[in-house]
Amino acid sequence: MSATTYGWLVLAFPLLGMLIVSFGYRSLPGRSAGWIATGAIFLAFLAALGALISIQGHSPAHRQFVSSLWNYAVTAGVDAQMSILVDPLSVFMILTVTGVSTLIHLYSIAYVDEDRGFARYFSYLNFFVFSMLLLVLAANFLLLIIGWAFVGAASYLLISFWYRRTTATRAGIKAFVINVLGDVGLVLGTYFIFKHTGTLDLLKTFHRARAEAFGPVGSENGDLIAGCMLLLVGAFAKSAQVPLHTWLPDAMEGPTPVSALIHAATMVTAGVYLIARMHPLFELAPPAQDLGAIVGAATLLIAGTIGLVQTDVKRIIAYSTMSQIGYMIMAVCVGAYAAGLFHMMTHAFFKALLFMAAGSLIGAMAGEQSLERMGGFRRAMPFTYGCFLIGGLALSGIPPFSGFFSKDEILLITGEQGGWHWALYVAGYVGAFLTAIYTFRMIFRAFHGQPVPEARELEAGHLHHAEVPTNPATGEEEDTDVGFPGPVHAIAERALKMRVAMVALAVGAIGAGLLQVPRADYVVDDFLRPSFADSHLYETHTKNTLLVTGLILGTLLGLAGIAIAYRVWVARPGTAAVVRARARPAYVLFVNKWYFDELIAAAVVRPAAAAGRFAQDTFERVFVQDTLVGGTTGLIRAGSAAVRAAQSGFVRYYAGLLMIGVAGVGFYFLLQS
Amino acid sequence: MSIAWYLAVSAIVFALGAIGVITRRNPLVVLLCLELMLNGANLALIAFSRMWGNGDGQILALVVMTVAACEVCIGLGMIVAIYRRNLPIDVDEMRELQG
Amino acid sequence: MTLLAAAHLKGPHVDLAALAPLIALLGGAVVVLLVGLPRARWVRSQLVPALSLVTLAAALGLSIWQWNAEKSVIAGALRIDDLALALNLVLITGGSCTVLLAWRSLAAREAGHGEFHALLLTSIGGMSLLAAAQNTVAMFLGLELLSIPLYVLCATEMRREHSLESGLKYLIIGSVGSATLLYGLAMIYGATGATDFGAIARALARGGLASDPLTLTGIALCMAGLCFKASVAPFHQWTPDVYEGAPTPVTAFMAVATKVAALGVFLRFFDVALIGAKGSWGPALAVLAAITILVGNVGALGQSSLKRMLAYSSVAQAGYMLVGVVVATRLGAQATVFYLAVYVLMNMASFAVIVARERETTLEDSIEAVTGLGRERPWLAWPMTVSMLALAGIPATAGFIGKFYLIDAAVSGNYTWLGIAIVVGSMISLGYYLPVIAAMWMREAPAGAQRRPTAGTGAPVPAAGGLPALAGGSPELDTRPPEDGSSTTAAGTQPEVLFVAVLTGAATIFFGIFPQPLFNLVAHVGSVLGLR
Amino acid sequence: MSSVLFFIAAVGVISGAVGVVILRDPFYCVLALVVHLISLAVLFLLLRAEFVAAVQVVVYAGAVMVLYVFVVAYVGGDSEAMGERLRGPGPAGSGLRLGGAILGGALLVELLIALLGTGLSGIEGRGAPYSPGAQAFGTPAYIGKLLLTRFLLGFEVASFLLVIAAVGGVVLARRRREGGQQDEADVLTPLQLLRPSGTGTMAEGVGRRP
Amino acid sequence: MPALSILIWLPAACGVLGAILARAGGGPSKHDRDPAEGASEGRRRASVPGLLALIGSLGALALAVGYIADYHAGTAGLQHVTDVVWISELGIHYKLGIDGLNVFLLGLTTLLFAAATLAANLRDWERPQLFYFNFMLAESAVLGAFLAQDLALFVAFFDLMLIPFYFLIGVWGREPGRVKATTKLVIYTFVGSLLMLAAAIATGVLAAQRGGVHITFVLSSLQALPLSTNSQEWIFLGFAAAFLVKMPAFPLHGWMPDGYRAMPIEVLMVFSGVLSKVGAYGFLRIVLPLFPQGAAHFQTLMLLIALASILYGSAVAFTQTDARLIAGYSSVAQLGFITLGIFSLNAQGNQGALLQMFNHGLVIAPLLFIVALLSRRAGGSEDVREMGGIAFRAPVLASVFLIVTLATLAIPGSSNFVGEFLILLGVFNTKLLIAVIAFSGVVMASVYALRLFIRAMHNRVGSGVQSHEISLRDGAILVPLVAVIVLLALDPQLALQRSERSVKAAVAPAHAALNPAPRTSASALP
Repeated sequence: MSATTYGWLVLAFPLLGMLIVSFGYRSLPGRSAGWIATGAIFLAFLAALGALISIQGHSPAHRQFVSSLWNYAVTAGVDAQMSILVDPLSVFMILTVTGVSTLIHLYSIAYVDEDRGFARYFSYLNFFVFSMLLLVLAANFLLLIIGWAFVGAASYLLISFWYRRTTATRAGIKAFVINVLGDVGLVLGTYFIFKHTGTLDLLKTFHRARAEAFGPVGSENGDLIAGCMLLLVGAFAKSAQVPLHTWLPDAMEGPTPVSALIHAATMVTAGVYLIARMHPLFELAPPAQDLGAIVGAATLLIAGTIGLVQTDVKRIIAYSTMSQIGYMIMAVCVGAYAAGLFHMMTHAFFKALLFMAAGSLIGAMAGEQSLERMGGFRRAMPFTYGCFLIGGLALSGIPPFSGFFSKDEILLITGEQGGWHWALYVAGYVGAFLTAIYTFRMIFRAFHGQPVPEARELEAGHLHHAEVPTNPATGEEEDTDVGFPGPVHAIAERALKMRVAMVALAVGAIGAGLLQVPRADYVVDDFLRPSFADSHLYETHTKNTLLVTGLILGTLLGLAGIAIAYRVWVARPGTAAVVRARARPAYVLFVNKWYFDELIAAAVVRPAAAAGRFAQDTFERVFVQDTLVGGTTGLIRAGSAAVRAAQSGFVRYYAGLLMIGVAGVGFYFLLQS
Repeated sequence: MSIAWYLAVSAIVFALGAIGVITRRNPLVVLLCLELMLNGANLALIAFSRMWGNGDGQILALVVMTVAACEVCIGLGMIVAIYRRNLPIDVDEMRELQG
Repeated sequence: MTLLAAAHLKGPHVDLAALAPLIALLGGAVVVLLVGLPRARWVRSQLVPALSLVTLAAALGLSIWQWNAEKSVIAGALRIDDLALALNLVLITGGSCTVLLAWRSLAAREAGHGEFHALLLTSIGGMSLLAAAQNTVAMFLGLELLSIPLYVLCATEMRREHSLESGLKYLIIGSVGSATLLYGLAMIYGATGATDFGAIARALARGGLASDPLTLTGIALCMAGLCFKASVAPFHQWTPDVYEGAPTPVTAFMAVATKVAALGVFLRFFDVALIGAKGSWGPALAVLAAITILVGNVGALGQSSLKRMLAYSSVAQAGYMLVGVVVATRLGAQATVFYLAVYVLMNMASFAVIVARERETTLEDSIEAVTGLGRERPWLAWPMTVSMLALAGIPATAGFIGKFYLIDAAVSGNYTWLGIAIVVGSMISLGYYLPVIAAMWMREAPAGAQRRPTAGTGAPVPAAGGLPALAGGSPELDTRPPEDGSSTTAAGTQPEVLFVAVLTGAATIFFGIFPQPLFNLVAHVGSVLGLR
Repeated sequence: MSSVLFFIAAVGVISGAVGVVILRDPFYCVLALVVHLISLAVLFLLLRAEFVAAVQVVVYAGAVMVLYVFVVAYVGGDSEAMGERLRGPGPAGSGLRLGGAILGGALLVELLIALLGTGLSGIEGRGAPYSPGAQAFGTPAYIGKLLLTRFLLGFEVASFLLVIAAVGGVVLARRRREGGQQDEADVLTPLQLLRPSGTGTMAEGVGRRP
Repeated sequence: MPALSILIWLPAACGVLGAILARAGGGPSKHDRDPAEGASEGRRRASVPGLLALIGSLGALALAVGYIADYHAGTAGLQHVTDVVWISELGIHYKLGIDGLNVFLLGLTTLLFAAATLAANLRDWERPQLFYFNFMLAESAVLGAFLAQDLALFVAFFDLMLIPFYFLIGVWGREPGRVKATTKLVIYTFVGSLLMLAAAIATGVLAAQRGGVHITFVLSSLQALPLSTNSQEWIFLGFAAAFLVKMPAFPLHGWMPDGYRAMPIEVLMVFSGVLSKVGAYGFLRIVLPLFPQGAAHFQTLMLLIALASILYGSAVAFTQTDARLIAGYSSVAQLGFITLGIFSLNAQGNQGALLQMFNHGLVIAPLLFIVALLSRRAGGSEDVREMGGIAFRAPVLASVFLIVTLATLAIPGSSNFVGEFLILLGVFNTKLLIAVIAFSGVVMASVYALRLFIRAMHNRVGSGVQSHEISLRDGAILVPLVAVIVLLALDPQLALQRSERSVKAAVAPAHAALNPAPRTSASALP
């Protein structure tokens, strides 16, 4: 079979799975829905492998395949077809996505086992993966946008999966709207580009871009820059870069596997993919690239600082995601495409792992997510602890874990750019340092120290249950007829499915780094090269000194971070309070997440709402009704009253008026003569 | 005397009739005033007919007289009817119909 | 009079064929009058109306027989052409409907059936005379011949002082109008020395006479007088009062027939005799038309009496039709006559319903009388609905085509702003037509108390039988005995009214969808006037 | 000589008219009108309209005025009541009277402008040349010929108009028995129609049974 | 295919037949005075006219589908033309024809009417024969308006359309204030369409005078007799007034809130789904081809009005709490988009506008029907504050509603998105700034649409809410509509390729008038 056939299959399986599950939600026996969904994704994974093999069969120069099923919207100069593009980049993406997703599905079967929305959950999940794959495989802007928006919609559905939680629905609509904002950016950017290229097809666009549709290389075309920046807006919204990141932490309202899915493999990485995919355009618009790089760097710092002070486990991981994505964005914006994507892959592994472990932990806490109430689970949940530890080390970039190689390669290439990119370089290492601290703060607080009652209970072999299930975010009572957090919570120690998934990921988290060991092998580089053949920034390794220093520096920073965390939260528990008291303003700023939510609310949400209320309560009544409608009718009524008044009923008045009329007409005629 | 004089008189009579119609409240008198207006017109007709030396005007004048007689007949009939119904004989009292 | 005409053979040649319709009408009037004398009840109340219908039928037949005639009769006093004949047809239609509506009416019995119908026929005769008049004498006479019977007819329902009041008002104001017109005619005669329209036109064409103050003032006075007859604002004020006060069948007749006659003479006098001075009277008349449209429509808003509402609406309609006169083109004349024909149908439908309700309820012509009609009497409600929609100019009714034609005429006559005025008028008019429909279909009928008790059978009840029936009625009852000894409520027992309503309603729809017959009717109207 | 006559007559005409407008008692109004009519007839004569003048005197000052007098006598009972209602501020108020006067004035001015301001030369002249004779302008023969030739229609219709007016008068002024069912009760004989117009209806009008 | 007249008059015929049969079958007789009695009588006989109406509407639907299938996309010209002289004196022809502009709107009209008739059949109506007569008459009038190829005929149908709705709202509308609402609605819309009447006649007359031919109103002939620029301009305003009021566009939507509140849901479905489109269609069919200069001259004004409608409609929609009015104001915004597309005066914008007309009708009708279902579950209230948590136990309803919601907010992947994409692309190519601002409407749409969905289906269960699955009957109405939505989402090309040529032909003159030198960028007409 040809590569594109595999591509279509990759799309078909999740879609099929979704349809089967959602239409058969009544008839499907037991938990088969979950298995069907998982199977669908697994098949997609196999198909992806097939695609990989088949494209590897071709010479590097010819590894881009486009296949179109039918004309989607071909009219008046627009040429949008139902077509997919299979090339190393997309294959790389679909492999990661399907692979990780399969494991997450597997995990979920156990995790949401008790949930009444079981079938619904899996149909959403499949739809989510389908959308992501569509996004990745799309061969033209329109389809890309469609996948893009579907991902947003799916994330909305999953985030507000427990739709009786107002917090969940609010988080969902927030995610959706911000994503729509991103869509708008994407569409507008498309317009700017389409205006010059006159085509929506990606490859044609790139080709025409090279053929100087935007003027000669180096002449920075305003429309192109505007377009690329708008594309960036889209990327930021999806990838939770400042200032469009506020939806991501709230997205933790969803079930934990969903967080894993959103953060690890899909959704948030879309932005990275977009920029990598559009690199021919971005390389013609350096200002856009720089903007992206700076925002990425800023994000990774800001997220890191916020992560330091959060107490909600999932939120901490969420912010770590933000900062990691920051690295990736920075990478693809400085031309470290392979490195960025490589980091995306490794990150997928360890981040998924972390979330799964966190899910298990939360399960043990009966839905409680606050670090404040955790502690001492080390003995109670050895497996979870192990996974958490692996994920943490990978995240903190400790060799030989995967995170170490990918992150350092990014920073290395950034550094090689020289010039002001040094700032990014430094920021990257600062971020790495912060990452290490907050990651291990989390680990130490959750697993070390005095065991909390739940931990003891678990050690005693009994899983804790809250007598009244409550919404961890607000503390308001749950109506459990919507299910989870249902009567029984799943923890890795008790569910084989979960353990399998986590082990698989752990392996990835540990070993994935070996794909790309400096000086040793460049698997990812070589694999992706065909997609970036036209790039003039693609990896070139020269400055070995920088390489070496980078490796050492990275390791040291990571270890230092861990050490500090250990000192503060294990060795001398009191220190945290002292530090907090010292750096009060900074602390307040971080705890309030740099006031981004408040800022957006004040700048956008409230004004809009106020305008709406004014329009409805005041304007509608005063202008539309009273003035336009009432005014005219009032005028006519007045006339009517006048006419009736003249109709006094006195004959003599009538005669008089008659005479006035006669006189008037006569006068007019006399004037005529 | 030149025709103009006659015409002036006719105009005066016509105007007087009009004034009467507007100011008088007794329908009988109003009818008389209508007669005045018609007569004014008649005088004008006769005068013009003299001026042009053709009889059309006089014929029209005769017709007008007939018409006047008819109107009087009807008008008086109504006044009698009103009187029979013991309604006030005053045009200002007749304003049931208005608005 | 036919005998007389025959006696003076050395007089002018009298083309009896051409005069036939007129003779039929006036002769019929005399016959009806005489037949009405005997005391036998059936003769009075059945034979007389029947005879008048026969007369009208005869006149109709003769008019159709004369169709396409181009004759100038009795030394050019009259001109029998398609305009005259077309108007005849319209008039006779209106007349026949009136006869049917008046069949059992109180008015007819108060006046005595013979007299009533004689007056009616004479009035119609006067109108057709007016429509054919070719010199000022005939014109003035026609005007009076139509007015004087109407003065009487208005007052015939004497038990209601409203009737008398309206009669007297009409008489006084009407006579003022006639006098004004007469003085105007006198002046024009003075200026041109002629009474024949043709001669006047020729005189005006000669030299600067068209701008002579004498001529112009004459025209002004004539305009005022005719505007009065057509109830054009500001000479319209008698209309609402008189219409409301007069017996409803008479109102119906006045509403439609006088308009026909007045606009007919407008066409003849202004578009033929005074065409030379068009430059000076055109704009004035246009302004009057606009004012009329506005005043009529605005005045009709929120009237509780249907007759009064229709009176105002008829004022507005007069304004519309005047547009056709103003432009003084062939198209304009045709549009006016077309609209006249339509107008007769539309109004008759609603008046028929009003008559029916007046007899069934004690609510007289107030809008409550038709409230809830849709459920209670679909066969009355539909014609009313149709006529309201048609008057408002809704498509699929003849009213729409009529307005369309008028606006077309206005625009092509370079009076686009008048076309706009028509449109604006129609907008306002919805404000009083729709409520009537709403009352009929969307509101529940008022408590059945005021409904007249049914005498059940259509059999004649003894003389005094009417009175007990009124016990416990509303105040008006003391002055309003039942329409007839045998007056009953069910429409089944006043079939003629129902017939008129349904027929005219149906015709309104029919001509709205297949207007060709009416277009054929008016096809030559413009050309016979010699307009372009 | 003719001008003297003219002035006398004109004064009569106008004063008569004024009398009609301002006199309180309808009876005097009628008399004033008679004066007006007769002097008007004189003017007609001066304008060589003998026949019209004659008709004016006979029909108008005769029959019609008699009719008026009858009615005034019949309804006269109300006249003084009417008078005081006039004296009291009527519903219309006296403002209307003033306004009416002004209006009439305006109308008069307009008419005069029109009549005298015309460019027609004839206005200033004494009229068309006139030669006395049997068939001369304005003589009965002259009028008669016109009536039976050019204006035959007018003649006929006018006659019919009189008839119908008579009928109308009858309809309006006929006495009715209360209670509505007068059809059978009241007798209408052919006589009432054969009677010359005017008088018959009058007899009815005052409610005498023939 | 049979003549178009059959398509037009079939529904009306069925309506009349139903009325007659019901009457013959002893419907409310002349003599019964008791409303209750009449009502009960109506209830017993509700089936006869109802079923006939259903047959009629389904027949029309079948015909329309046939025409769509039979349509040759290759030509811009009219197909299945019927041309009979109606009034020779006025040069009015009874000319009907199908082309790319109206072929899919026919489908929409018949589909929605069929659905609405089905919905109506599920209820008991007082005086059913009258109801269905009016309803079917309305369908005929609307179809006539869409098919008319003669200006006067179009105007006639355009005005006629309102009368049935006057009755439908006034007689069967919801208290309070049905009569007031219907009167307001009819008068308001008539003000517009009467201005259009004058403008139309002026068009015919002036064109004939300029061309020195006998007056005609046939569109094709009028197109051959262009008017002078300044007469085009004032005539344009006349038409614009009519169409904008009908849509409705801000600030001429004064009739909308009351009207929407008063209408029975079945009526509202077709009113908001179809009638608003007639206005937009009028622009495409008449204004752009006949008054290109006028359109070009007022382009900016119209674009601004459209923009105002978008922003205003969206803003009010997301503070509204009455579910109906949310739908109402959202359609103000949607129609704003359509207007925007039309007055981009280029092929892309107009293609999008046309597609969007179809989409909006397709989406708003089920949305309104769902609102009715919701209110049935929320104890009769249509206030979103009293709803909530309905999704539970009603997954099918929830998912259908979800699909409709997503389509309403034009999520990419829905054909609504393709419409908006093309519209905004068109505007982008003429007036960049306006396009950019218009995008805020897209964002707001997502807010109010989701808000409606969440407030109704999610969150805590509202007091007095009984959540239960939709019945099979309701499903039978919703599912076909949703199916069509999905079908178009998968293949919008279905509509686009049929309309493309006609749209280009319609826009060409205006586009030429706008920029005399044809541009060669993607925005210009190929």
